[in-house]
Amino acid sequence: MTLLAASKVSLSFAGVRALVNIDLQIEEGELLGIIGPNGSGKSTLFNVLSGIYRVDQGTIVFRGERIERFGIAQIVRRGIARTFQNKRLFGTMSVLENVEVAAMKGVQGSALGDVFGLNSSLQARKKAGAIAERCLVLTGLADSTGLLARDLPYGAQNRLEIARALALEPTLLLLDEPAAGLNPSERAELQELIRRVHAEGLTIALVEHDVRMVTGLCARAIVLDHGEKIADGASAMVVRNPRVQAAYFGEVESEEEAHAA
Amino acid sequence: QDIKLGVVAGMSGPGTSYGIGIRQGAEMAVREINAAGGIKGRKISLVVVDDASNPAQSVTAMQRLVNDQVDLVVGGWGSSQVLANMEVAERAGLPYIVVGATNPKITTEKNKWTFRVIFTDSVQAEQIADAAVRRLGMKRIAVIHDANDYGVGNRDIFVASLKKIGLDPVAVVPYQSADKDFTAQLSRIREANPDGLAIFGTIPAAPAIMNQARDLGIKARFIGTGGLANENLMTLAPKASEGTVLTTYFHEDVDPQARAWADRYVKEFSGGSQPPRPVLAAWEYRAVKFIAVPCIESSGTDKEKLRQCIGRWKGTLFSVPGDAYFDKTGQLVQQSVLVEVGKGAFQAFKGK
Amino acid sequence: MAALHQRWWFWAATLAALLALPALAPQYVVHIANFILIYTLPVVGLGFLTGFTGRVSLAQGALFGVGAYTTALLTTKLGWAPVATLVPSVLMTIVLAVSLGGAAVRLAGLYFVMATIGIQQIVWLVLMNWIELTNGPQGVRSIPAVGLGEYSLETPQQFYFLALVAAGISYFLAKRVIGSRLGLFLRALSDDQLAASSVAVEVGRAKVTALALSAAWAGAGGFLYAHYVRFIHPDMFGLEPSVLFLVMSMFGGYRSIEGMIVATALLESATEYLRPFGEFRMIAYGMILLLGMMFFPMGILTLVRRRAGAPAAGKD
Amino acid sequence: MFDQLFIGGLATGCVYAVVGLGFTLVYRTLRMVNFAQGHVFMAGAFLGLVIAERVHLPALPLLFVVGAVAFALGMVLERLVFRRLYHNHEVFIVGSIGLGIVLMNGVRVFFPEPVPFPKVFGSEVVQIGAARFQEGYLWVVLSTLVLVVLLHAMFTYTRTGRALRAVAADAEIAATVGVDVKRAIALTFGLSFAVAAIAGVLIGPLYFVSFDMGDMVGLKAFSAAVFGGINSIPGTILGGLVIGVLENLAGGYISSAYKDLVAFVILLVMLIWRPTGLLGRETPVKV
Amino acid sequence: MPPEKALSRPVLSTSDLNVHYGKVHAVQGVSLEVRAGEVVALLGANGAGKSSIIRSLVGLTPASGGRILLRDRRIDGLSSEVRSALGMAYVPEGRRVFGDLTVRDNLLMGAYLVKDRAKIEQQLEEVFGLFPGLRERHRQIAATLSGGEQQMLAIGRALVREPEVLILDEPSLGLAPVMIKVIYETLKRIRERGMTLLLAEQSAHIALKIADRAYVLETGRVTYESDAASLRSDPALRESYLGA
Ligand SMILES: Nc1ncnc2c1ncn2[C@@H]1O[C@H](COP(=O)(O)OP(=O)(O)OP(=O)(O)O)[C@@H](O)[C@H]1O
Ligand SMILES: Nc1ncnc2c1ncn2[C@@H]1O[C@H](COP(=O)(O)OP(=O)(O)OP(=O)(O)O)[C@@H](O)[C@H]1O
Ligand SMILES: [Mg+2]
Ligand SMILES: [Mg+2]
Repeated sequence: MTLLAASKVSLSFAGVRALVNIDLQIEEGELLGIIGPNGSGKSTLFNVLSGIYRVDQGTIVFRGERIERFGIAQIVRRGIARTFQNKRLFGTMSVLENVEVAAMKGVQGSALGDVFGLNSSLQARKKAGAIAERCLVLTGLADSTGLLARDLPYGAQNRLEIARALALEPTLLLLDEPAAGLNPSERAELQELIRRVHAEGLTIALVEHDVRMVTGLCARAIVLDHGEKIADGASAMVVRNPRVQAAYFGEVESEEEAHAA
Repeated sequence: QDIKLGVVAGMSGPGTSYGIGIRQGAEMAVREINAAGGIKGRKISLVVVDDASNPAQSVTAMQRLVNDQVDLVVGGWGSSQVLANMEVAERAGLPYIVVGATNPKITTEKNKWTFRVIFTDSVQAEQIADAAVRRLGMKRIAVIHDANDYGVGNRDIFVASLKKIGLDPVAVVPYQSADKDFTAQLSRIREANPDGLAIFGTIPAAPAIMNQARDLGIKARFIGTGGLANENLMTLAPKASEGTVLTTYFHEDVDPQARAWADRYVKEFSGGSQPPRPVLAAWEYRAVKFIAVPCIESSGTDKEKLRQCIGRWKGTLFSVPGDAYFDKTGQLVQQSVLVEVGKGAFQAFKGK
Repeated sequence: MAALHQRWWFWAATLAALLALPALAPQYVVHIANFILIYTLPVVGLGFLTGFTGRVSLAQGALFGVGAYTTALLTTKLGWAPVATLVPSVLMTIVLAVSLGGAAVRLAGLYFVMATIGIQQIVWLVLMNWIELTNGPQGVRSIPAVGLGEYSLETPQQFYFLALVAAGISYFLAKRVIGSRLGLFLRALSDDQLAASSVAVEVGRAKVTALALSAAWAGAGGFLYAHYVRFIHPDMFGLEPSVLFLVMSMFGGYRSIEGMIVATALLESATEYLRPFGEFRMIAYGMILLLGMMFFPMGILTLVRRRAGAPAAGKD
Repeated sequence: MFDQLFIGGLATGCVYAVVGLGFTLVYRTLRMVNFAQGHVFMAGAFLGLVIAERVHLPALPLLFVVGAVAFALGMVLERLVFRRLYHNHEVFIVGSIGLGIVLMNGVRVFFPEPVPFPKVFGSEVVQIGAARFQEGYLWVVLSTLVLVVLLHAMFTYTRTGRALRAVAADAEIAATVGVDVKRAIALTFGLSFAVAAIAGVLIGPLYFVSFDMGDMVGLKAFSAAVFGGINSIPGTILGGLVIGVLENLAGGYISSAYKDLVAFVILLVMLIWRPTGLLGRETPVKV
Repeated sequence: MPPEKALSRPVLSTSDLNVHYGKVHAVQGVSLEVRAGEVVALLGANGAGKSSIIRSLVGLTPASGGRILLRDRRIDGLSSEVRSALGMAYVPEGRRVFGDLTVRDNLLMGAYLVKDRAKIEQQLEEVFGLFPGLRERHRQIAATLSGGEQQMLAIGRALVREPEVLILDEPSLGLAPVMIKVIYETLKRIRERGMTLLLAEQSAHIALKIADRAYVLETGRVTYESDAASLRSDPALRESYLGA
C-alpha cells in the first residue's frame, strides 16, 4: 500500500530550481534510499515532506490525506518524523530531555493541566519516559543522558537526532545523512539500527552519501540531480545507471571505487 | 528626649530641586529653633527620607517615618507621591502637613491627619483665569498642559473658571511630561491664533514650549501657575519667558519679612551644589516654624492633640497678605501672589 | 553535592525565619518584606517568558498595573469585596495580555521586545488618559484593605501573611510549571523553534500559554499591590517597573526561580540599604547591577551554589 | 499645519534614527542590545556641552571632536566593562541597564537641572512654506544623511565592514581567518558611542540637555532601529523617520494625549504585517 | 614518501598537549608533529578527541597543558587571529560558514589577511573553478546553501589564502562521492606545491589515500602512529585500530 505519494512537486528559490516536478511514492514498510550530488534537492525534498517549506506546485498525500499545506507540528502528529542534516538539537537541554520532549507527543491533554494537576497524565508521562529510555538505549546513548546536547561529539549528536525522531513513534521516518561524521564501525552499528527499526515495521526514507550503506540497506533508491528525479528503481541497478554515474560518482569512477569511498 | 520631625520629599528623580529646597527649609527652621533652646528644652531632630519622586517608593518612605516614630511629618512633594503616602500617615494616625503638592484631592473631607499649607491648583488656576481676562485683557486663550495630575487638575479648573467668566478656550492640548518636541501641539495652537497661552506644566517642558512657540511664530503672552514658578524658567527660556504672568507660592517682595528671610536663605545655601530655590523652602520653613512648633509647644506630642491644634491654627505668615487659617478640609486658606517675568527675574505683578 | 537550596534544613530554617519575621522585625522592615513578596509574583511570572521562551518582555509592569487597576476599580467604583476581585483581576490581565501580545509572541527576539515596549506604552497611556474610567493621573484612592470576614488586613504585619502565602503558592506553582511538560516545551522552543515544531510541540500555543501564565502571575501581584498600597497611579506601572521586573528576573541566574526571588529581595530592598549613599544611591544601585553581571554572569546565586560545593556550570 | 508637523517630525525622526544607529551597530556585530545606548546619547550631549563651553568651536569641528572623544571612550568602556558582559544576552541586558543607571545618575550629580546648550548651529528661524523651524534642524537632517551613507558604505563595501558582519555571524571562525575580534567589537562600540554623542550634540541646541533626556529618546530610537530592521542601516533611518513623522502627525491631527499611542499601535500592526521590520531581512531557514 | 620530506623539520608540533572541558579530560598528553610538505591524518572514533586537538591548535579551545609550536615559535597562548596571521588556515568541523554573508563574501573573508586585490581575485577564480556550484551561487546567502555546498564553501574559504599549514576537520563530511574526489585531488595538488596539511577524518580509507603519516587516537590518547602506507596495506592493522 502506498504510504506517501508526492506528485508533480516543484519548488524554487529566487531562480534556483530546487525541486522540479518530482513524483515519488513510498510504500508502507519500505526502506527507500535517496541519493544525488550536493545541492540536488534531497534535503529540500525532506523539507517539503515535513512541512518546513511549502511547495510551489504539486500535491503530497500521506495515508490518504493531503498534507502539502500543513504546518510542521501538524505533519509530525500525522506520523512523519525527521532528522536534520545540520544538527538541530536543543543545545542547552540534556540528552535525556531532548528525547523526552519528543516522547511527550503521545501525552494527551493540555500541558497546562499538568501544572494544576487537573488531569492525571502522570501515567502518560511515565510512558513517555519509558519511550525516551528505549530510544536512548537503542541509539547507544544510554550512558550520556545527563550531558548537554551541545557538548556531545559530532557523531553522537547524529545519533541523538535519530533517537529524538524515533521517540515520536512515527509511521514514516526521514533520515538526512545520518552517517555523516561516523567512522566505519559506527556506520555498521547505525546500519544495524536502521535495519532493526525498519524490521519493526517503520517506513524509512534515507538520504545518504555513503552509497554502500544505501545499497546495503535499501531495496529501492531514487536519484536526484538539479532538482529532478533522474532514476528510480532497485538500488543496485540505479547506481549503475550511466547518468547517475556521471552526475554522482564522476565519469571515471567505477562502482567498486565508489563503494570503497 | 528629642522631638522627631519627619520630612519626606523627592531628593532624587524629577523632583530633586524641589525636594532639596524642602529639606533646606526644614534644616533652617530646626537649626534656628534648636539654637534658641528648642521647645520647652527639648531639641528637634530631623528625619529626612527621600522618596525618589516616585509614588511607590513614597509609600515606603512614609512607612519608614512611621517606623522611626516621628511625631509629625512636614513635607511631601508631588501630588502622586503625596496621594500615595498620605494613606500611610492616615492609617498610622500621624499628623502630616503637606507643603509641596497642589492637587485638590489631597484635602477633601476624608483626610483626618493630613493638612496642607500650600494652596491648591484650584485656587491658582481660578486666580490666573481671572487675571488673564480681567487684568490682562485676553480674549483668545489657548491651553497647553501636562497630561499628569498637575496639568490636568489645573486645566479643568482653569477652563471652568473661564467659562464662568464667559470665555471658551480656543484650543486645549495635552503633552506628556517626557516630551521634548512640541511642534505637534504648538502647530495646533498656532492655527487657533491665540492672544494668551496658558501653560500648565513644569520645568523643563514649560520653557521648551515657550522657546518653540516663539520659533513657530506664536506671539501670545504666556500665563501659568505654580509649576512655572522656578528660576530655571528664565535660564532655559531667557527671551521667550519675558512677560509671562503667573501665580506663585512665595515671593520675597510681598513684605519686608519675606525679603529678610529670603536673603538669609540664599546666603546660607548658595554655597551648596543646588541653586537656592526659596519657594518650597519658604513653605517648609514657615510650616515648621509658625505652625508645627507653636502647636507642639501648646499641645505636646500627643498625636491626637497635635492634630486638633493644627486644625485650629490661625495666624499670619510672611509673604502671605492677611490672615491664614485651616478650613475644615485641612486646607490653609490664604491669598496667593501674582508675579511677572521681567529682566530675567520674577517681579511682583504690577499690572492693573 | 546538593546545592544549598536542595537541603531540607535550609528550607526549614527559611520557613521559620519567614514566619517569625513580623513578630521580630520592625514594622518598616515588614513593610519592605511585603513589597518583596508582592513583587516576586510579577518577577517569577516574567521568568516564564524570558527564561523559558527566550522572549524578553518589557510589558510586565503594565500587566501588573492591569491587575491592580481591575481590582481597584471594581472595589472602589462598584463596591465589590476585595476577595471577590482576585479572579477577575487575573482574568482581565490574561485577556489583555493575550489579546495585545498574542500576535506578538510569534515575533522573533528583538521584534518581540519592541512590541512589548509598545504594549507597555499603550497600557500606560490608556491608564493616564482614559480619565472617565481610570481617574487618569489622579490615580485611584482609598482602595479597601483585603478583609477576611470581620478581620481586615490593614497593617503591614497583618498583610504580611497574605503576601507570604501568595508568594509561596506562586513559587510552588512556578516550580510545577517549569517541571511540567509545558516547561520542557518552552525550553525546547527557546533553543530551537523549528526543531521544537518538528517534535510536535505546538510552538504558537506554548508561547501564548507562557504569556498567559506570566500575565496571570502579574495580575495576581497587581491585586495584592493595590490592596496593600491602597492608592494606585499610572506611573506605578510605567516602563520603570517593567525594567525593574526584567532585571529582577534575570539578575538571579538563568532559569532559576530561587534566583529570581533572591534577586527581587536584593534589589527591592536596595533603595533602603543604599540610603547611606545619599545622592549617590542610584549610582550604587546601577553599580550593583553592572558589577554583579560582570563578575557573576551566571547569576548571583552562583555565589551560594559554589559554596555548597556544586560545580559552577562551566563552558569555555 | 501639515508642513510644520511633517518637518518637525522629520527632524525628531532623524534624532531617533541616529541614536538608533548606535543600537544597530552593536547589534550587527554582537547580536546584543545595549540598553545604555539612550544614556550614552545623553552623556554625549553633555560631553558636547562641556567641550562647547570650554573651547568655542564652530559647529563642524565640534561634531568631529565630540565624535572622536566619544569614540575613544567607547573603546575604553568596551575594554573595561562591556567585554565582561558578552556571556549571554541576559547578562548583557542587565549589565547595560546597570551601566545606563550609573551614567544617568553620574551626570545628574554634576547637572541636576536641565541646562541650555549653546546655539552652535545658529539661532535663526527658517521659514519654508508655512513651516518655521530653527536652523539646527537642517544640521540634524544633513548630518543624519551623511552618517547613514558613510556607515552603510563602510558596512557593505569595505573589508572592515565585512569583517564586522563575519564576527556577527560566527566570531570564533572569524578569528580563525585572521579577524581581531576584540578589536572589531571595540571598534563597534567606539562607533556606536560616537554616533550617539553626535546625535546628542545635534539635538542639544534644539531643546535642553538634561540627565534624563536619554530615556524616552533611547526607547524611541530602539523602536526605530527594530522597526526599520535592526540589521539594516538604511532601515534604521527609515524607521526613525517613520516614527518621528507618524507621532507628530498623530499629535497634530488626532490627539496629542494619544500621539505615542497612535505611533505604537501603528508600529505593532506593521510588525505583525512585516515581522522583520521594514527593511530587515531575517536569514531564511534552511535545514 | 620522498625521503627529503621525512627529514624536513616539523612545521607544526605539539608536545604533551592536554585539553579539559570542565572535568572531562578530552585530550591527554598528545604529542604529534607535522613536517613541511607532509600530509598527516588524525584518525579515531567518535569522541576520540580529534576535533579537540585541532581546536586547540587553531586557538579555539585553550589547551590545559603542554605546548604547541609553529615552526620554532610557541603559539599556545596566542589568539586565533595571530595564529592565522602566522600562516594557519582552518576548515572547521560541521562547516560553520558565515551564514548571513553571501558566498562571495565568505570567500573574501577567507582572504581577509591578503592585501593584494589582484591576488584575491585570482584565488577566487581558482576556488570557483574547483567548485563551479559555488560560482553559480556566489550571491546566495551562505545559510541557504545545501549541506555539501556549505562544506565546499568552508574548504574554499580556507584555500583562498594559500596558507602554509592547512588544518581540516572532516573535510569529506556530507559530500557526494564526486565531490570527495574533487577535494582530495585538490588537496594532493596543494600538497605538491609544498603546503602542509593536517587532516582529521572518520573514514580512514579516504584520508589514507593521500596521507603520508597517521596518528590514531583513542579516548584522548595516541594509540598508534605510523606512516600511512603500512596502515593502507595492512587490513589487520586497520581492523585493530580503526575497526574497519
Ligand atoms: N532557502 C533557500 N534559498 C535559496 N536556495 C536554497 C534554499 N534552500 C535550498 N536552496 C538551494 O537549493 C538546492 C538544493 O538544496 P538541498 O539542501 O536540497 O540539497 P541537497 O541535495 O540536500 O544537498 P547536500 O547533499 O549537499 O545536502 C541547493 O542548491 C541550495 O543552494
Ligand atoms: N564543549 C565541550 N564540553 C564538554 N565536553 C566536550 C566538549 N566538546 C567535546 N567534549 C568531549 O570531548 C571528547 C572529545 O571530543 P571531540 O569533539 O574532540 O571528538 P572527535 O574525535 O572530534 O569526535 P567526532 O569524530 O565525533 O567529531 C568527547 O568525549 C566529548 O564529549
Ligand atoms: Mg542535504
Ligand atoms: Mg570531531
